[in-house]
Amino acid sequence: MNQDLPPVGWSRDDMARLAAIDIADGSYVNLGIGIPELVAAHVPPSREVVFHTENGLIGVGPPPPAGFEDPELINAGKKPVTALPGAAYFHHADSFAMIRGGHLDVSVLGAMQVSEKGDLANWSTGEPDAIPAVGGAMDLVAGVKTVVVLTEHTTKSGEPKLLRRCTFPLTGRGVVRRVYTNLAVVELSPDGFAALALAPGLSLEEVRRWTGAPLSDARPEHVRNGE
Amino acid sequence: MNQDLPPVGWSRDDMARLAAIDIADGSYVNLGIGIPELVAAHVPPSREVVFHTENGLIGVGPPPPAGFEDPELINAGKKPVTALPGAAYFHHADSFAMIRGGHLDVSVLGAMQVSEKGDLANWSTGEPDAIPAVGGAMDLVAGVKTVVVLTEHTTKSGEPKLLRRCTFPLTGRGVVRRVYTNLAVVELSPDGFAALALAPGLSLEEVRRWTGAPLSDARPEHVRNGE
Amino acid sequence: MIDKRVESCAAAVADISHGATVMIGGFGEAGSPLELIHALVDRGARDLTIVSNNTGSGRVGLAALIAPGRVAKMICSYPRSANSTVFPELYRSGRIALELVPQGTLAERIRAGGAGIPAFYTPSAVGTILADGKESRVFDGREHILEHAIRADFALVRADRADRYGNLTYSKTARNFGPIMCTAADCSIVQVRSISEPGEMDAECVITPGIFVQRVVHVANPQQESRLVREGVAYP
Amino acid sequence: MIDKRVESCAAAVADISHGATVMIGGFGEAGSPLELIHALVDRGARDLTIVSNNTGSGRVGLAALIAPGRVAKMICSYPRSANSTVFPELYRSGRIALELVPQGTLAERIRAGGAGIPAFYTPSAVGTILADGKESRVFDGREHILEHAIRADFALVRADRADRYGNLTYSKTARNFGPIMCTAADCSIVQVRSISEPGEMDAECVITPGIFVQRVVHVANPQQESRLVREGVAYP
Repeated sequence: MNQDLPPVGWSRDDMARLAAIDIADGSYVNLGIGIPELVAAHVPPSREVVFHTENGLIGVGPPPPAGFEDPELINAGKKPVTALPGAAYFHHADSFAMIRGGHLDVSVLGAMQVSEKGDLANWSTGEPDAIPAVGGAMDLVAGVKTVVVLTEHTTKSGEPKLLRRCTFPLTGRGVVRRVYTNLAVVELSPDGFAALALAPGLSLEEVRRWTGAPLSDARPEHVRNGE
Repeated sequence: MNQDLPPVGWSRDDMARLAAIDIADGSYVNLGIGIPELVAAHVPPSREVVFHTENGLIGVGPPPPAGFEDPELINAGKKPVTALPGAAYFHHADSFAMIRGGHLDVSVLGAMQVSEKGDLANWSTGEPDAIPAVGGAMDLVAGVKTVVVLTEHTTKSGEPKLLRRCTFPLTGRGVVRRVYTNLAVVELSPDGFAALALAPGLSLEEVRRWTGAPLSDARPEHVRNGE
Repeated sequence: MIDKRVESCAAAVADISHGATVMIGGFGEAGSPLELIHALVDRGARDLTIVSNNTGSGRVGLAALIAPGRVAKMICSYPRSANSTVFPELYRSGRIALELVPQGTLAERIRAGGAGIPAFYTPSAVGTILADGKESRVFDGREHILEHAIRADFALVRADRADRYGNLTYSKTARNFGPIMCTAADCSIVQVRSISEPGEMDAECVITPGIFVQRVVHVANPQQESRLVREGVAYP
Repeated sequence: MIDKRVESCAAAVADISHGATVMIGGFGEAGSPLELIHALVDRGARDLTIVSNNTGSGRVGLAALIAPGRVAKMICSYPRSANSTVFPELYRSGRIALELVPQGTLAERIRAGGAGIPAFYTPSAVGTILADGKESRVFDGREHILEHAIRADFALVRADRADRYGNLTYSKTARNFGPIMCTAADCSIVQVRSISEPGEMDAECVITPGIFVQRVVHVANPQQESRLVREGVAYP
């Protein structure tokens, strides 16, 4: 086992579950492409959360059973979905009126980098031969009331994604409220990153080792003491 | 008979018929409140013209028979109308996107005054105790491809409505293309008002007498000679 | 479970307070939420700013709200219409302020308010007194003026059907300002003729998705404003 | 009689010439007017500016238009997607220009183009490199950037049903950019699966009123882009 790689920590489903638990009953939520898509499956059954996809549907349901895919019923990741009772279709200008106009409660996005000021970089490495592709991310971070990030704590090679400053081109400045990683749940406080919870078996020191900026301790007292 | 009042000339239906004849087959047309509403009934049967009302309907049909009025199916003048096969309803922002975006071919409006530069005044006398009410007129003149006016040539007391300069507050500057009055059909040429046709029995001199600006003669040669 | 239904018009408007900005749907009587407006009259809130295309007629609906001096300011395009006497009286005696806005600019400002667009340029009203004092700018050789978004604390709207999510359909030209006003208010309150089960409304035909609606009130048999005016009814 | 039906895709695109700006609907394959795009490939017009959310996939549809170098410039939000290799190749070798626009700004710029709004302010992209060189202005304490309308000579759109007036309905999320693109082009060309008689479409549920549409082509059995890509088909 490679000593220079970060611990495994939570699974992607664990991360999605933690994010889902923080979404209030009755919320309108947009899920980004990738790990964020897992959140829908983890909403507690006692709550009703309505999912929006920017390509023109609110009331997104689970994926259809195999063989029942409709190429004209897809989500922003271009994967087949279903529409729940109470759903509505609309065109792109109306869809982004919802987003930009502040009507959505939560946007769950993936990230390449997050800075301690809440800056988000999730669309381009800025490398000269990269094909830049932004999609709706800049609109989501500019318009949705609460923006949270669901991402591995580091890159595959162990580079931290939580940094003092993003080195990749930004998606938005000071927009991220909370980050759910495989190692920790991290809040963006006025003083920077603050750990709200750690994956089982991990110490704050261990998580700090894989974090590219100071990480304060915002865990409840009893959890801290029990460490 | 009062010598100081202008001749009667064309009837309102005559005026509406003249305006209707100039509307090309397949046009999309908005009719203002008042005399312009008469135009719909005079479209030649060989042509199909689609009428728009800014309160959210395209494909406006004739008034319903008595007893079949629907208070939720009205035109901009708040009179009951019908919807023809092929009609569509939409909200106010979409309706004015049609208007402002240049999608309508013809706007037929009433007027208080028209200047020889094509300025239109049709919403306020500017008197201190007048209740100003503008409606959609300023949007129509700013957005519709061709704006024509249907109005009596003078006020009831004989004051000319076609003037060198409007004295009432403007609806728009340089917007009117053609004016259909009870005395004449008048085009707005680069040199000002030009008569295209006169009501039966009237001479150009007579019409000029009731016009508050120079009126040139743009009638076809054979009509002029036959005068 | 999401359920935006509220048991009465009174309950729906119970937190509209003095000084609130309230959008009220309707073009004339078509789409005017008469029962919600009357509940607001009963509620007694003062110093209101009302955004609505007209100013009501007779002594019911919006006119009944204006009559007792509850409205400090009207933002509208057409405050003068048949049987409209309440607003003109107050306006002439200086007891109500008026911001007159061309109808298309009014609609676009409301739409902008709901869409997170703080300001936009429009050719409407250029060269008129309604452009006086406004910033102007030439695009593509043509003058335009800068107009700002309008938002409100509340919107009172009448639609035709709703479900518990607040999805709405409208009836014919009663749609008018309803859909855009629902998007531009912090709290949009809608009265509807009938309530559907979720899924009964065709998702392709929903005009206002429920995300834009906060409260729904079932008013099965709304009164017809023109009839009340004809009968000389005054509210309350 | 108004009848906007045209007998074939080829006839519908016959006047799209070199240098034209063309909007192409669709979000991925959903709503992409494959048959119209292929007719445009056949037509041979060069130096096109294409406005479309994506850049196509495989060697069919939009990718088949880009591959032979017909497109001088793409205005889009997401030129990189699964099976998208044609655009990246040309872009890396400097043979195609790219104007990258956030998706919501792209939609709003198109909507503005259709609505006669030359420019508007938006908070999207503030503080990012996509705001570089753009005018900015503070409204209500928050920075916004000025964005300009986009218009096109032609729009190619896929809808579900049409009547001879050009009234349209769409299918599910294939609606996406179609309705706004129809409003923003001088000539909007729409392929549909079926044609209705006037009045068969519910006037309450028409999504694009015919006034925004100039030509309608009946393509009863459109090909499915993802299937062609899977099968390795290259057009022509």
